[in-house]
Amino acid sequence: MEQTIQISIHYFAGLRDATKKDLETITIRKGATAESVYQHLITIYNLPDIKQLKVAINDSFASQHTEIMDGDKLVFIPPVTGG
Amino acid sequence: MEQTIQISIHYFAGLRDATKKDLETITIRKGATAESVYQHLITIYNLPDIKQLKVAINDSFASQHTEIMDGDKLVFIPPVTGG
Amino acid sequence: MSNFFITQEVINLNLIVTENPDHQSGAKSVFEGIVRDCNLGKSVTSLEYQCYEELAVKEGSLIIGEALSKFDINYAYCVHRIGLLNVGDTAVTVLVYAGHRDDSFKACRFIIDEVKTRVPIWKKELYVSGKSDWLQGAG
Amino acid sequence: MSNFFITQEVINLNLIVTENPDHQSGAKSVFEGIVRDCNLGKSVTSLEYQCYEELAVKEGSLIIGEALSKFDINYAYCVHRIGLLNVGDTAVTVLVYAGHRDDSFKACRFIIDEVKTRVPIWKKELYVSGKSDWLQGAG
Repeated sequence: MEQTIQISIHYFAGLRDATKKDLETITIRKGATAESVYQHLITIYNLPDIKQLKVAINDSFASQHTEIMDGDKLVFIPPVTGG
Repeated sequence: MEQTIQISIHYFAGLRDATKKDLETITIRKGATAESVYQHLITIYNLPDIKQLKVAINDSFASQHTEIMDGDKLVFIPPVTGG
Repeated sequence: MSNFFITQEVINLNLIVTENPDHQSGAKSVFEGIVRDCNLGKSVTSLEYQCYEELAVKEGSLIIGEALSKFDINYAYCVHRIGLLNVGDTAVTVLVYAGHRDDSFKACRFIIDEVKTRVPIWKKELYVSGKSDWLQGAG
Repeated sequence: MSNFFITQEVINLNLIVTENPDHQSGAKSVFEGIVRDCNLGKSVTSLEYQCYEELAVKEGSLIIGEALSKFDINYAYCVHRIGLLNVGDTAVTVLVYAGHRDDSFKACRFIIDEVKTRVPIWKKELYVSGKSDWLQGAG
């Protein structure tokens, strides 16, 4: 049987509106990358293309191709508009 | 006899220190320019070369070659250092 | 200690930095970003700023550090307000002290430019029409 | 009315401009020139600013007008203090409101650069040694 991990995903701005969630905890297969997590999310929610987003893992910017570990906090970051 | 006019000269910064005056009224020949007035002053006080100075007549910048009229207020302006 | 802050409170520069922190500074530059009453032709009543705070503080602090190393400045500070802001409110303030004005201007501009493109803060405009929209980057 | 002023009083920006004069401005830039404790290696205790006030106000007002026509800004203001100033005192303050930051930064910089080269104000530095000197331009 495939090994799984639990991660939390936090949503902001348009992604929060689209998911109607601040955060959620999901169970995914071990070995998943940020990108593959997003591919999964896109089957559930109406989300923008990942090309428009940055990725943060445990509050640091990371590559989309980074493998996600058990307990990681994952955030997909829409283009920022502060200031 | 040569016609004369009376003008006032106001001094600032280094020129004030050199002349030890805030202002003075002098009598000069009619037809004098700002430059010729300065040539006269330089015979009395230890002043810098006029090339380093701007000239104001009646509180407006003017050319050194402007003819000075009776009652004019004349100011020689050292390089400014405000701010 | 970092000099980048996120706050929910009104930004009051006087309360933050009351005096020149040293006596080697001949120049102080301040920038404030303010909520305008219109954007791209739509009438704005207020703005909601949302923030990914952990990363925002980390990235903002990095920007302050970059400014201090890139420019000949003595002090740099930035605070960004989040939550619901009204037209006329200050959303972000940058403050720089430097020996001379060239570096104070450049560092101040650098900080606000970098904050606007790198720090994870988003704004949703609430319009007179009752609608609202998350802005789409490059504000 | 012009927005260029000469004052003998302490410059307090909060007393001068207490709020955004319109709601079309998204950017506010402020510059302050401050008395430093050293210049060209000499220890300064205080500064005396002298001013040819009639022409200074005229020329300063001209500069404010130029900034308003050259840049896309909504408001520009400058005040220069004269008399005896101590280290840490603000000698000059420039304030600009604009729709966007690019013009607020550029106009603010333009005004201080022009004021420093065109407005007839001179400073004499008083040194720890007891000596003093009128500075020689391009300050």
